[in-house]
Amino acid sequence: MDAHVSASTSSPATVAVAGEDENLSGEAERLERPPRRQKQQRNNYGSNADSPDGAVLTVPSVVIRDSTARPSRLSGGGVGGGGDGAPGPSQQEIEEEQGLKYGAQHVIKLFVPVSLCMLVVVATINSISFYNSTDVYLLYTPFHELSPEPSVKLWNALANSLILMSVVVLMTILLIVLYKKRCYRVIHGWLILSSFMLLFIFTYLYLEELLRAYNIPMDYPTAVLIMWNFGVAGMMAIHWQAPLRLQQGYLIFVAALMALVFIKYLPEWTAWAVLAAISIWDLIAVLSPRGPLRILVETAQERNEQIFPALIYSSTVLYTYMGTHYTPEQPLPTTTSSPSSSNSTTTTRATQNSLASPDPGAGASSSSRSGNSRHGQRQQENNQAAAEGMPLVSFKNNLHGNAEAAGFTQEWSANLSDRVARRQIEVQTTQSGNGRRSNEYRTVTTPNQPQMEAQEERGIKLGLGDFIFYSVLVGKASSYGDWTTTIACFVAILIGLCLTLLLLAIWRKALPALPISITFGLIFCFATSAVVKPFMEKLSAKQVFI
Amino acid sequence: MTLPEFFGCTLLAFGPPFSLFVFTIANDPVRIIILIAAAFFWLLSLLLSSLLWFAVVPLQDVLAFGVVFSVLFQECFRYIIYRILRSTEQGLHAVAEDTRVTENKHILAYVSGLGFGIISGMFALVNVLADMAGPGTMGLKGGTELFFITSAAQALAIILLHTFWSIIFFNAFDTNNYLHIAYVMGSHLFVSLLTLLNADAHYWATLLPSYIVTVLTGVLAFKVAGGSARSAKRFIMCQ
Amino acid sequence: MDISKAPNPRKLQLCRTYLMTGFAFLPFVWAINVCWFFDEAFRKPPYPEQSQIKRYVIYSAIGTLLWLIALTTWIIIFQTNRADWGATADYMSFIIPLGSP
Amino acid sequence: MANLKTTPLWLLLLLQVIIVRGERTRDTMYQPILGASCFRRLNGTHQTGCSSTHSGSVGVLHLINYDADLDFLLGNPPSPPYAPMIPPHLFTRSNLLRLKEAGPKIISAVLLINKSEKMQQFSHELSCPNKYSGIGRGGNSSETCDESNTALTWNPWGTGLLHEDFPFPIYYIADFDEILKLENCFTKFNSVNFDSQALRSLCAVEVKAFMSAAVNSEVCMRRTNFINNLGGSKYCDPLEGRNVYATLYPRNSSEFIDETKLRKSNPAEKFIIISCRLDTTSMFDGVGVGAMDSLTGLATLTIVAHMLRQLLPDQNTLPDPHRNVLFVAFNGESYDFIGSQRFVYDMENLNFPRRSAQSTPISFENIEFMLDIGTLDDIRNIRLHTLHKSSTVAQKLLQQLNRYAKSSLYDFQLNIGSNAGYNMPPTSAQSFLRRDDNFPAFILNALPSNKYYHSIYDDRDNVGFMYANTSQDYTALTDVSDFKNFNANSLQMKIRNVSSIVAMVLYETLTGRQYEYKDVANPVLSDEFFYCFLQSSDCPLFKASSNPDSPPGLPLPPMRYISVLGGSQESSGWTYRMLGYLLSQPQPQVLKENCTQLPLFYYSGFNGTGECRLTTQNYTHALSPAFLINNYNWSSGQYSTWTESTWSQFSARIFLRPSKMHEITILSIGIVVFIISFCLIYIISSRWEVLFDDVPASNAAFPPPTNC
Repeated sequence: MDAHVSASTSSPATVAVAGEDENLSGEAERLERPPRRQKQQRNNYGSNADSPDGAVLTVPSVVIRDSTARPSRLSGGGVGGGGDGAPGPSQQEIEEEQGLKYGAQHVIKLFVPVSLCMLVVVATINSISFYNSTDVYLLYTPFHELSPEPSVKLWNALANSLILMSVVVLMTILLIVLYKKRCYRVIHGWLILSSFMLLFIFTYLYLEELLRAYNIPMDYPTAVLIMWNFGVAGMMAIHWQAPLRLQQGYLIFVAALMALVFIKYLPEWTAWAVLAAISIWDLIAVLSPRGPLRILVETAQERNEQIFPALIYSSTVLYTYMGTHYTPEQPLPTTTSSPSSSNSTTTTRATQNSLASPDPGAGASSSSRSGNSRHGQRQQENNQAAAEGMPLVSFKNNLHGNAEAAGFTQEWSANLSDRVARRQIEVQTTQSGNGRRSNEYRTVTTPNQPQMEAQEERGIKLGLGDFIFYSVLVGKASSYGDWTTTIACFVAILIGLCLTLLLLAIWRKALPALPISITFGLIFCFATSAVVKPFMEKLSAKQVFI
Repeated sequence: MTLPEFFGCTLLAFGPPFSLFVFTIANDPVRIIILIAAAFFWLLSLLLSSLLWFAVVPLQDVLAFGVVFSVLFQECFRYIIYRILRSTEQGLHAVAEDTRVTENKHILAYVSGLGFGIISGMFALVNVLADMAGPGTMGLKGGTELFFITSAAQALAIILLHTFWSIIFFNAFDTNNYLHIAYVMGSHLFVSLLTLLNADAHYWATLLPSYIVTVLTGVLAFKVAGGSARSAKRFIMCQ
Repeated sequence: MDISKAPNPRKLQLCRTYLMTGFAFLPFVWAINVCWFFDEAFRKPPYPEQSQIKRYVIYSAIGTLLWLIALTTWIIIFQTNRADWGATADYMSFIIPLGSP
Repeated sequence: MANLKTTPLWLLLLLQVIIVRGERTRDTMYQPILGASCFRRLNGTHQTGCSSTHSGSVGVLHLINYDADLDFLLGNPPSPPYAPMIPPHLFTRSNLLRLKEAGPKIISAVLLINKSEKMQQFSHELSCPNKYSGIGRGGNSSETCDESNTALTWNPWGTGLLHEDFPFPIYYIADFDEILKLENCFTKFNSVNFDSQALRSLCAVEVKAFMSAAVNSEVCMRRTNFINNLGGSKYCDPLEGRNVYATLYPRNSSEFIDETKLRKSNPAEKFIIISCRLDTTSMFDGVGVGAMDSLTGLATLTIVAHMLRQLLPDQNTLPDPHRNVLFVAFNGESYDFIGSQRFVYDMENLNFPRRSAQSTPISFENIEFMLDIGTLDDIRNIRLHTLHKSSTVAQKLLQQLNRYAKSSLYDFQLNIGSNAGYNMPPTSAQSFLRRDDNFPAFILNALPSNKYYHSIYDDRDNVGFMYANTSQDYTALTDVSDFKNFNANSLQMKIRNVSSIVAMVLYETLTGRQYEYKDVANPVLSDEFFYCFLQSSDCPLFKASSNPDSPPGLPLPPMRYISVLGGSQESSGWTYRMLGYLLSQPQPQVLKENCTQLPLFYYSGFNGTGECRLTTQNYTHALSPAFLINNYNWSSGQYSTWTESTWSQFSARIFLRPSKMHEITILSIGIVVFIISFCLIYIISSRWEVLFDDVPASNAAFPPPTNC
């Protein structure tokens, strides 16, 4: 058992890399280009069929994605330049607001799965007593806190958490090395093995304890069939292709299982110590200039790679949107002939000019810089990141729960066309029913609509690390049998998550996700169970409402 | 197992807030976030008040003391969240999916009020509900079997009251209407202190007045939010 | 992934793979297949691969149904006769209930 | 960072320190009831005892004062299920079977309340204890006695409820305060008006005593031994304990441990077995000291051993220096002679004593005869039971016994009757006779007069024991005329007499000379003995017979139910020490620090100043051979197959059970409120701009948020 547990604890640690958003599969993207044409023909958009493809093909060449290019662009735009003095800041604001807006949306898109995960854990803790009592211990926690002395327990907990943390750190470094050395097979094998373990062994354990808790008889053929189906479908969903909802469901369940394992096998104080320690490690690993996770993600971006699909939760927002380039040979009339109110065409032109101008410079700068392939990739990266138009929430994570937002920062330091892009995204999203918008917004970029194509699905990704440790916190809190504590922890963690995302939007620099939430969670957990609980119990016993 | 009791009380206390949430909050991420933020602030206020209660050992059995101060703390935090929301209005206006959130100031008030109400209702009731799921009911050592249903009803009243109070309160600060502020504080104090009577099972003495207050506050909030008898009539007439 | 945006051959291939996988005693995979490709098979405007997909989906549906029936009958049989079967039932059991024969 | 890391821990410290003041609502809803529960035992073919449902059995309290109250419950009661509170005198077989027939729908639990005023008898053992495991009463009948003929049964008052299976838990409440709680709750809520009970909330009790095992030992052992998944679960354990044996003289026939060689007994050795039974049992967990049904026998054995130790000279001076006396206290005899069956089994396989004892095994050839001390309910009519009238040993023994019993010198004024034939009392000797009915086994057994055989009421009142607490020396014999101011027919004196007689007979048998001293057993010893076993293990005798450094016993009588592996083996442990102390020879020359290896043992002794003694006592394993033999036929009845089910907890609590109407009202209120609010709010939210008409016009135009 220990062996399994150890393996599985280490394994999600390997999900350090969180690449750019097309994590689901690169091939998916490649395969999706043809249908664009098809679709377009079906929808017979105003623009001709080839331009989008050409567009996509020219994506690499469109490399002016540096904020450095911005003044040139401003000067470049003739009419647009004049018009740009005012729009500049306004666009600045727009950018802000889009960031926050999608922030808002995606905060919710994170809230739901996180809450679900917590729900599973709390329900299990309260219904299956097996997960409530620690009798077997992990390999990593040699001190079992058996003495009644608080001081002894304290140093036991600290020692345990130190050991555990060092294991985690080692795993991370090992992963970095593997990744630098491009041993993808090893890493993938690792991931598959660990998810296999979770999906089969721990699910088996879970099923057994569930049935035992309710004293339900079951025969082996049925049990084996259930396990086999559940496990294989899970492997397919996580490592291959399956409906998104299914994949999300599996990931949530796996995270919940993992959290339950921690709750079950960590001694009481150690669990709290580990929570504290891990959030600190989180800070270090992300914020320190040579933090391992930062290194990881940076390499990932240099290589322009997708992350490992396993154990990264991705909630998908559908953006019908394509790259933000504008091919000069494309005749303007197509846009003017686009279905839009005539009064908006002026603004349209302005935007188009402002859009049209950079591209030559772009080509130049790209050719000039073509030598530096690394940089080129990076910028292409930016471009893609921009294309995702999903900046704020696309921060990533590994099991240590490191909110990694390198990609995000780049996206945010991206330049005007990104913003225009985002404005377009926004328009599109509003049309695709994600929200209601007033008409004046729509007019601005109507002309670009024809060019906007369904690209592959984009979404926020949150490493299961957060899920797991949030759930551990809440589960631990609920294991004391007091619901007010549980609720307090829950609210505190969600608020922490909100704050993290907010700071992410404001500071535009990589921030870890755990520290704020976990700190809030811990403070509220202990404060509630120590101070608030007696008060509330006194009140509710006397039926006094405040 | 008196699960029926459990579900009955749960639906009674949290059914209306739930439907409010479903129909008015759930579609707008910004509102959800504001709701949770409000809940968080209420938690802070509760934490402070219970710290006070905890610190002042001699008065720990005098609940009135704790109640009064927690009411004050809650109103303080209501004010704080008011300031915060108003100061971030610009941002919100930009962020909001659905601009009514900002253009109709009452929605902010309503959402945060609901947040206050739901969390306070939960804190007051959730442990009682958990105990309700057992095989027994109240009344073995004192206490009547009305305990649960009355608790649930009271909780519902409190949840609604918090919502109304926030609407009135926010608007009052917008329009410097100190009367309304006083009313909010007063009614909150009144209701909370009134529930002290529950200890002696004077349920009608507490429930009736607090529901009357709820209705009054509701009407006031309705007016404040721009409703009027005429509009109500139009509404009912379905025009 | 979002199936609606995958190219048709891809869809067909996926659907087929799911069907084939299902034969390894994996009715759940069949069920997924049905739910996943139902719209593709029956709701979408026709396209060349659709007939194939439709057939696969129907096969999967039948398979799922058969498995469901078989499993439920087996479970009913087992639960009703567990006490009578004695030792064999015990050796077959994943969870033997406490306090009952 | 560092302090941020440690803050939660300090907060946790704070949390540990704080005693939570506020009480949860459930504390006011529930009130725990302390008591002892009946539990489930299984044998090769049946399950006996009782079990609650998995989540605990809930029943409305109903006090039973007369049989009429039962009729009320069993007629058609207003709001079943009920939990009748039954006083002992109504806890009869007929009543219990009626309740059982009513089924768990009507009767979900039974509370036995300790109001024993009207109680005449209370024994739930079979009227023929260990009915099927004896030699049978001759002919082809396998039963030890004839239940139809109460004159010939060994427990005429037995109802046999101990061997019934009940679908509901039975909970015994001894403490009067707890009983008062129950009765107050009943009178306050239930007994107001029985007809309108269905409309009221009633005082109900929830008993949790869920038993894991089911069907019979075979099934539950199979399930226990079959690991069918990761965490194998335990269903039942075999009843298991330790026999205590000790020899009068240390044996000097040691053997070298050589696993390869077959063990051989030493034919020269001759043993006289004096045996009795160590354990008792009752229906409820942890209650029942078995004062009369088994403790008198153990007392006699102990005192006989002590007296012989005091009387007899060195073994070499005996006419036959190879003769020795083997005292054995068998454990688990209440459950088909577990201890003696195992003893016999070991002897057959030359496995007694075990190799680890490093002495030659004892075989049946070594045994001269066996004197088994059964139940001594009534000292005045003890009888010596033999299987064959013609047994000369028996006649000699009887004649000797009576000589001393009637001797004017001691004036015991007893008469030991005799009884030959197959109708033997249910004692350990049965196991020996069952193997070979020519085995010279004789049973000292009184006519059954114990109305509380194997029950919770077989306590010191039943034997009329009063602790004199004369802190006099009990280690020395006393003159026959010295009563130590005990009443002549007090328990202590009775035991003194009977044990003196037995000891004298053994003295004569061993030395060949009549016993004509005036020294007899010391009544103080029996006084101390009964105090230890009936009232408190923290007693002078146990103190004296344990190591000075070892902690004192609990202020409770030792548990004398055999229980299972890992269960409390208190009684065997104390008996082991006590026999060892009373049978051992002091070794003044050995220093304390050298006195660590058995057979040397360091006792604190009578006056607490430690002394080193050469001991002879030891344990043997009392686990039925049925659990050793591979694929043993469980229904064969050859060996005891008793197992005890495992359980997670025993608990009972009273509370108010709401009436159906109350529940339904609340539920419907909730549902109605919810639905109304749901619709109302939907309408409002869909047409809210109508309601609030003076919102800015720009907004009024907007469509409302639709729930997607």
